[in-house]
Amino acid sequence: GGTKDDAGYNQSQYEALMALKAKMPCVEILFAENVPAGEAEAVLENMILQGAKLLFPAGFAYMFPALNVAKRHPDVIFMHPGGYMLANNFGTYFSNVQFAYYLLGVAAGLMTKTNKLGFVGGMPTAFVLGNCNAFHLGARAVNPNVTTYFVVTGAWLDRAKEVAATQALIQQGCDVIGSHLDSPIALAQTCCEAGVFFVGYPSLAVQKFCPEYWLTGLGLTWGDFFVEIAQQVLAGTWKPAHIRRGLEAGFLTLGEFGPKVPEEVKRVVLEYKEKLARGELQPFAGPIRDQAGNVRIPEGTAWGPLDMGKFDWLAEGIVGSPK
Amino acid sequence: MRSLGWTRLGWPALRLLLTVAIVLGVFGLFLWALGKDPIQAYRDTFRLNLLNPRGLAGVLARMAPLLLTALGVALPFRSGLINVGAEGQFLMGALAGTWAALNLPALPWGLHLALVLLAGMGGGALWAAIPGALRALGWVNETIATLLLNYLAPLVVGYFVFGPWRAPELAFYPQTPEFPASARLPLWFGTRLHLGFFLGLFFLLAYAYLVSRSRWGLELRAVGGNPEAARRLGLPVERWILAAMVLGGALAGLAGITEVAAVHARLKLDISPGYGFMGFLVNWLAFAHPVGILVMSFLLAFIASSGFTLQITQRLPYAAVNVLMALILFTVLAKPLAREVRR
Amino acid sequence: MGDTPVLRLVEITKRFPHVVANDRVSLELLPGEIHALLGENGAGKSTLVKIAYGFYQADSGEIYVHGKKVDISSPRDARRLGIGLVFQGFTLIPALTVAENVALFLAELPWVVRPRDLHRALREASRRYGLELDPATPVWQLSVGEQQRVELLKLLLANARILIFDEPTKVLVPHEVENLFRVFQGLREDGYSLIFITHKLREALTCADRITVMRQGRVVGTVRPGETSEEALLHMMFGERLGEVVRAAGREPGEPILELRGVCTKPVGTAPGLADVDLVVRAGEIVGVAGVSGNGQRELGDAILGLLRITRGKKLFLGEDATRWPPRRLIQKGVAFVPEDPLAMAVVPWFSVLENLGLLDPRRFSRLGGLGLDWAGVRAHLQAGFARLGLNPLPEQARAATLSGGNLQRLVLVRELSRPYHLVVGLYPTRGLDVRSANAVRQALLAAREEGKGVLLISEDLNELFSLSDRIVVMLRGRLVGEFRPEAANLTEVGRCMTGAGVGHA
Amino acid sequence: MNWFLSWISGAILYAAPILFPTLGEVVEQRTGMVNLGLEGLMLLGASVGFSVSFVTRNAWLGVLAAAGVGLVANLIYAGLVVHRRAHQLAAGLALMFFGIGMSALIGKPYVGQMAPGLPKYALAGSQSLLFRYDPLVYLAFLLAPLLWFLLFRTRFGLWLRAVGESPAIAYAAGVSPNAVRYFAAALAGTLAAVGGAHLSLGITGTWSEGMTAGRGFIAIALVIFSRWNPLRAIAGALLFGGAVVLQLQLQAQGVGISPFFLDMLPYVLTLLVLLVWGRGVRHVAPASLGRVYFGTE
Ligand SMILES: Nc1ncnc2c1ncn2[C@@H]1O[C@H](COP(=O)(O)OP(=O)(O)OP(=O)(O)O)[C@@H](O)[C@H]1O
Ligand SMILES: Nc1ncnc2c1ncn2[C@@H]1O[C@H](COP(=O)(O)OP(=O)(O)OP(=O)(O)O)[C@@H](O)[C@H]1O
Ligand SMILES: [Mg+2]
Ligand SMILES: [Mg+2]
Repeated sequence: GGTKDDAGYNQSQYEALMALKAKMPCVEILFAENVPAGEAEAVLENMILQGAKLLFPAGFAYMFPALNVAKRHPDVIFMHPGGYMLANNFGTYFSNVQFAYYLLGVAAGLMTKTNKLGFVGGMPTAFVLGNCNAFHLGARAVNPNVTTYFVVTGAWLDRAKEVAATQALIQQGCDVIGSHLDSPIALAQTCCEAGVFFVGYPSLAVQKFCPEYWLTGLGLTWGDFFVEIAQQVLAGTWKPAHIRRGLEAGFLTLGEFGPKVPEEVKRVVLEYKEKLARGELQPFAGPIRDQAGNVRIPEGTAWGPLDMGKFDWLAEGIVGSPK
Repeated sequence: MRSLGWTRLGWPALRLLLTVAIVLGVFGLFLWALGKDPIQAYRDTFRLNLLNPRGLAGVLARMAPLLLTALGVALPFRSGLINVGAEGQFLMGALAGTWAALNLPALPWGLHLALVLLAGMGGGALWAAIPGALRALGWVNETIATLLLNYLAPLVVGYFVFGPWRAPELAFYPQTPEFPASARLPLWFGTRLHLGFFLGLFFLLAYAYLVSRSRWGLELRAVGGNPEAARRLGLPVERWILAAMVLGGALAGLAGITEVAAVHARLKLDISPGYGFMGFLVNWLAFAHPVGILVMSFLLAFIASSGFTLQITQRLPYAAVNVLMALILFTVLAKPLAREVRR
Repeated sequence: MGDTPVLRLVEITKRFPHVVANDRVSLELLPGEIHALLGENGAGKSTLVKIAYGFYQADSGEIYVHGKKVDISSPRDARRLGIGLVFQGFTLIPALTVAENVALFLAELPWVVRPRDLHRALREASRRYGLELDPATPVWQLSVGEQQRVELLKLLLANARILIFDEPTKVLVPHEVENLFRVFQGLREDGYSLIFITHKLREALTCADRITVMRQGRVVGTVRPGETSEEALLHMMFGERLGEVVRAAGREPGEPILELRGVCTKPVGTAPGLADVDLVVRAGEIVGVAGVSGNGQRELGDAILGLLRITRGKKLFLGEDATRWPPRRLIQKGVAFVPEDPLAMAVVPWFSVLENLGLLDPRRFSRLGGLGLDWAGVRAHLQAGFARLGLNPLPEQARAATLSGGNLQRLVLVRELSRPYHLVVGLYPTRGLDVRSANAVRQALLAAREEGKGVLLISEDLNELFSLSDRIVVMLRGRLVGEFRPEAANLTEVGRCMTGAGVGHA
Repeated sequence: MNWFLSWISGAILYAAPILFPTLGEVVEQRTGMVNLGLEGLMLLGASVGFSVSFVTRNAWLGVLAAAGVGLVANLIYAGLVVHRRAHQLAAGLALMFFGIGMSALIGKPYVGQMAPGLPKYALAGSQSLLFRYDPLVYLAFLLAPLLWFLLFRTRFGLWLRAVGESPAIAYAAGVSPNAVRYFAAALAGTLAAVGGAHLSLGITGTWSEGMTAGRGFIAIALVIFSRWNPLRAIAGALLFGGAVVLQLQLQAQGVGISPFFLDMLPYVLTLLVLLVWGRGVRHVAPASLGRVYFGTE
């Protein structure tokens, strides 16, 4: 999607690649950034021309281009983050972000004074809606009076609009802001100015842009996963699969708490984290209703990691439009 | 402008070579200043994009939309109109074509595809008809109107892609459902080369013939060359203005739908990395001359492809390709125009 | 002051890509004189004065102002030296107001311009020189005469003492010309020195102290009005005596070809609409339309050609009601059109001769319903046309823009007159042409008359109208105000009718 | 009411970064030059401003540097158009590519960094967070009447407009059209770049590639909307800023209106304005706009 050091999504992928390089110096790494989805096929082809054998097309939008290329090059292996399709040489991986985002919601629910939370999304996609729902549900779990206000900017990266969106939420009275953007740097700085808390995602590097009002955050840390895959490919043991892992596998890291977070809040959040790790906590367990009051997840069922692409609704108590 | 004689082409060809040489030199210095190896960079670029069949196919695939958008600018240009709106027409063509691809009942392969392409042309044509009609009525200058419509088109596409046409199963990234197989352009030789390229060549030849040899072309050019005289000769000037815009829009729209039907197989927001604007530049560099359009669209397609090679082999930032493009344009623009071709 | 010339141009030479516009031209302007510069089109008059004004730079030659050698490399230099020029086409900016147009040319304008002060100063100045104007009006709303007043005011307020006018009378009606000359005399008495360019002998003879005649880029000589005659000046201008084109003796015209009955059109902008125009053109006659330009002649032509909507009245062509016919239909039925300035109105500059010819009736040579064009047919037609009109063929691949004005007009003649037609509409067809080319056009019109076609000739050259027309009608503000038979009328009568001073008779 | 105030407050803030390039382009187009490269100039300003502020730890130096670079970059455009008589639209697009590329290269090391931003000062009497702006916002709104004064009340402004209407006549009046155009281009380049720097240093405090997100093109639309008048440009910029903020505020209140429709508003209005004025009023656009001036020979 963007450049490699944006304190966000792309940086996390890049860092994982660099980790791969550090661990396996014999592997040559080709790298392209800032590729528009329409150009993805060309870039992937170009990399294959250079002899690439394992490709990480690191963007949601690259799934179909990558699948097309994969069809033409059965000998090259593709690992796509967040995709939902498989092929003989095409697998997917992603973190269970929505589940961990619930913890950020818990922190926010405990910290809010106005009982109004804000959430800024880039585009109203399923993962964004899922994160917002998780944020809201987590907050409601500890504070039933919470209302969450949801705003999308219409672009993954338009910093000026992100600032405007954050200001609109603050104006609305929100005092903790969550987000799902390519990189929420501008949002962090806006929160600092207004003296409003925020939670960080998808990279912990955002903390340094406003340490004071940083509550906590989630970082995508692919850990040793890239190395693992590379070894499988070299050894010929690689199999196509949907790989979904979370905090427990190091795919995600819960950030440190900010200076203004009371011990009590830290304790509760960590408690929830333990429960989540042990599998005792199901964030998307029914009954969950949408804004109109319709039951979307019935009593007795729970949505798992592979259902996260299905969100096209917002949970009861969220103000904003899922379209 | 009429004859394609070699004497007429000799000089431009030489000038083009000289320009390319200058630009490669300057850009080489630029690379060197960034601590890269220009020789190696150029070697990789040529090896991977010209000598390698797959690479070449990629360049040709990228050339397809450029050819068509350039023709979409060239046709109105010949009738004296500046169409800066190929970008918007491209998108609207893609939109209309997508409607046909997703909503027409099951049809045999060839028929469905033909209808989809026609719908794409229709979308571009309708979008271009707005500035065309405004201009023909003498209300609004077409340069301004086409420029403005460029900003509206992505918003209209965005509305459909995010709203009514959004594929439910693709909720994580807003786009339409996939085109049925019957609405997709064939790809050839296991490469990215697709029918759109040959459509582009076909329309280029048609353009070359019709504009210089047919009665329509004569009338069209007369309207552009001297509207007052054309009016006094009884040519339907307003109708030609509208027709030129509509035909140009149809070609740019065709570029949009071929790109979608061949490359993406679904409509989404970022289907054009500025093909409309590049088409404008191609036409401008070529002065609407068919051979020039062919050469220049190849050149720009090659540069765009090379950008990615450079990024991968030389660790050059993606943006460097824009600088290369700008250098070429600056060099060409710095050559003053002869008076007679100033329009 | 003595007799030192205020302005002396010595051996000025100026080349343009295809012509030597000024070839070692020398000219002296004495203090307090009115100097007329006379010469046919393209003689190099405008070029010379533009050099004096710094608009062009001479390739060689020297300029002296008040006896001192000066270097005029831009209009700014010229204005600093007190030289002012009113260009042939005006140099007013339509979008700006009168005040702004004048201010633009003021030598000392303060950095901050207060419109109110400026307007006041202007109103005073215009009253002083007898040039009434409203400073706040945008120039595009002014009439031609008013625009000229602005031009003059510009020079005077810029403190120019040497005033140069490039064809100031071209666009004026006679009484405005008289006024202008009166202003000239007044200025001369105030010590200004003036140069004015004209085509008209009579103007030079009545108004100037001295007359310099130019021909083909050179000065032929300088004379005083008292010591010369029209004949002598004509000889200087054209070199040889030109045979006048004269129509054969009158004969009975045939059937009506074109009839206008009470035709009206809507006025557009400052141009008048036609009001109740009744006109008949018969086979074998030339009807001349006289009038000061801008009195509806162009509208008359356009209404006949179907380019202007007729709001009331009827137009009959060969007895058929043609009121609503589009231009194309009229052309196909046999209307030919020979305009002024073919480059602007009749041909496409960067088309070849052949392509321009193919344009007249593209459908006729069209093949496959428009997919093709029968170029061989066009070529044959072209050659036949030149032969029929007795003209030398033009190179068929040459671009129109590279042809001289005369050759362009020949191309138009061939295109329009070498096919079946019944009526020729000439709209100032000889304007701006050299004498030889103009005569070719006149010959062609006469030939058309001999063949029994109808000819409508719109012209501002009264001599031309008198020598060619069977009848002359006069237009004033969109109306036909008089009809004359050349044999039974004289120039002054028609001229008075044109300016609304007298009433015409049949 | 509170809602309304915050809307106005936001509209003013978001109007500023487009008002800068719009004003510059008004002046540039008044001399007859259309510049499609504003987007590139804004990006250059945003990245240079941010980088210099990061290195020197002084935001004002950043703004200054941005202004200088914008000025120089637009002189490339002016050189091509004025000196080499290049096609304006093509030259503008070339400048756009140049700006996109160079800004990315220059800003590359500073992506994801923090640089000192511009200080904020409250508008008199404002206690809350509302109506607190950095000085560039005040500058933008101050510049509009200043430029109006320059264009319509000074000798130089008369020259500027005369060049835009007819370079030949301006030349005849002793004005050098080329010099005037270079000046206008320098001003337009400076202002566009300052607009970009306002985005990176005033509003977001960050740099990211392509962060202007099309505002350079919007500015061109606004020039037309404002009919080449700096005062009306304020209205245009506020309309645009207002639409952006309103859209987000409506969302935050749960009003489900497609953001795309609100985004269309400025363009549709501009087209309507063109339609209404284009038919009635004569001599609105500078007459020599987009034309090549070939000098006197
Ligand atoms: N800018 C130019 N470029 C090329 N040739 C020119 C230019 N200006 C004038 N000429 C040519 O120079 C010659 C003299 O032109 P000039 O305008 O001085 O004639 P003139 O005596 O003023 O004629 P007219 O009576 O028609 O105004 C003509 O042949 C004309 O075509
Ligand atoms: N004396 C004045 N004092 C204050 N404002 C003025 C004055 N004169 C004009 N204006 C305003 O300044 C702007 C520019 O003036 P001007 O009339 O030259 O512009 P214009 O492009 O002709 O537009 P308009 O359609 O308003 O005439 C306009 O908005 C006008 O309303
Ligand atoms: Mg002249
Ligand atoms: Mg006004």
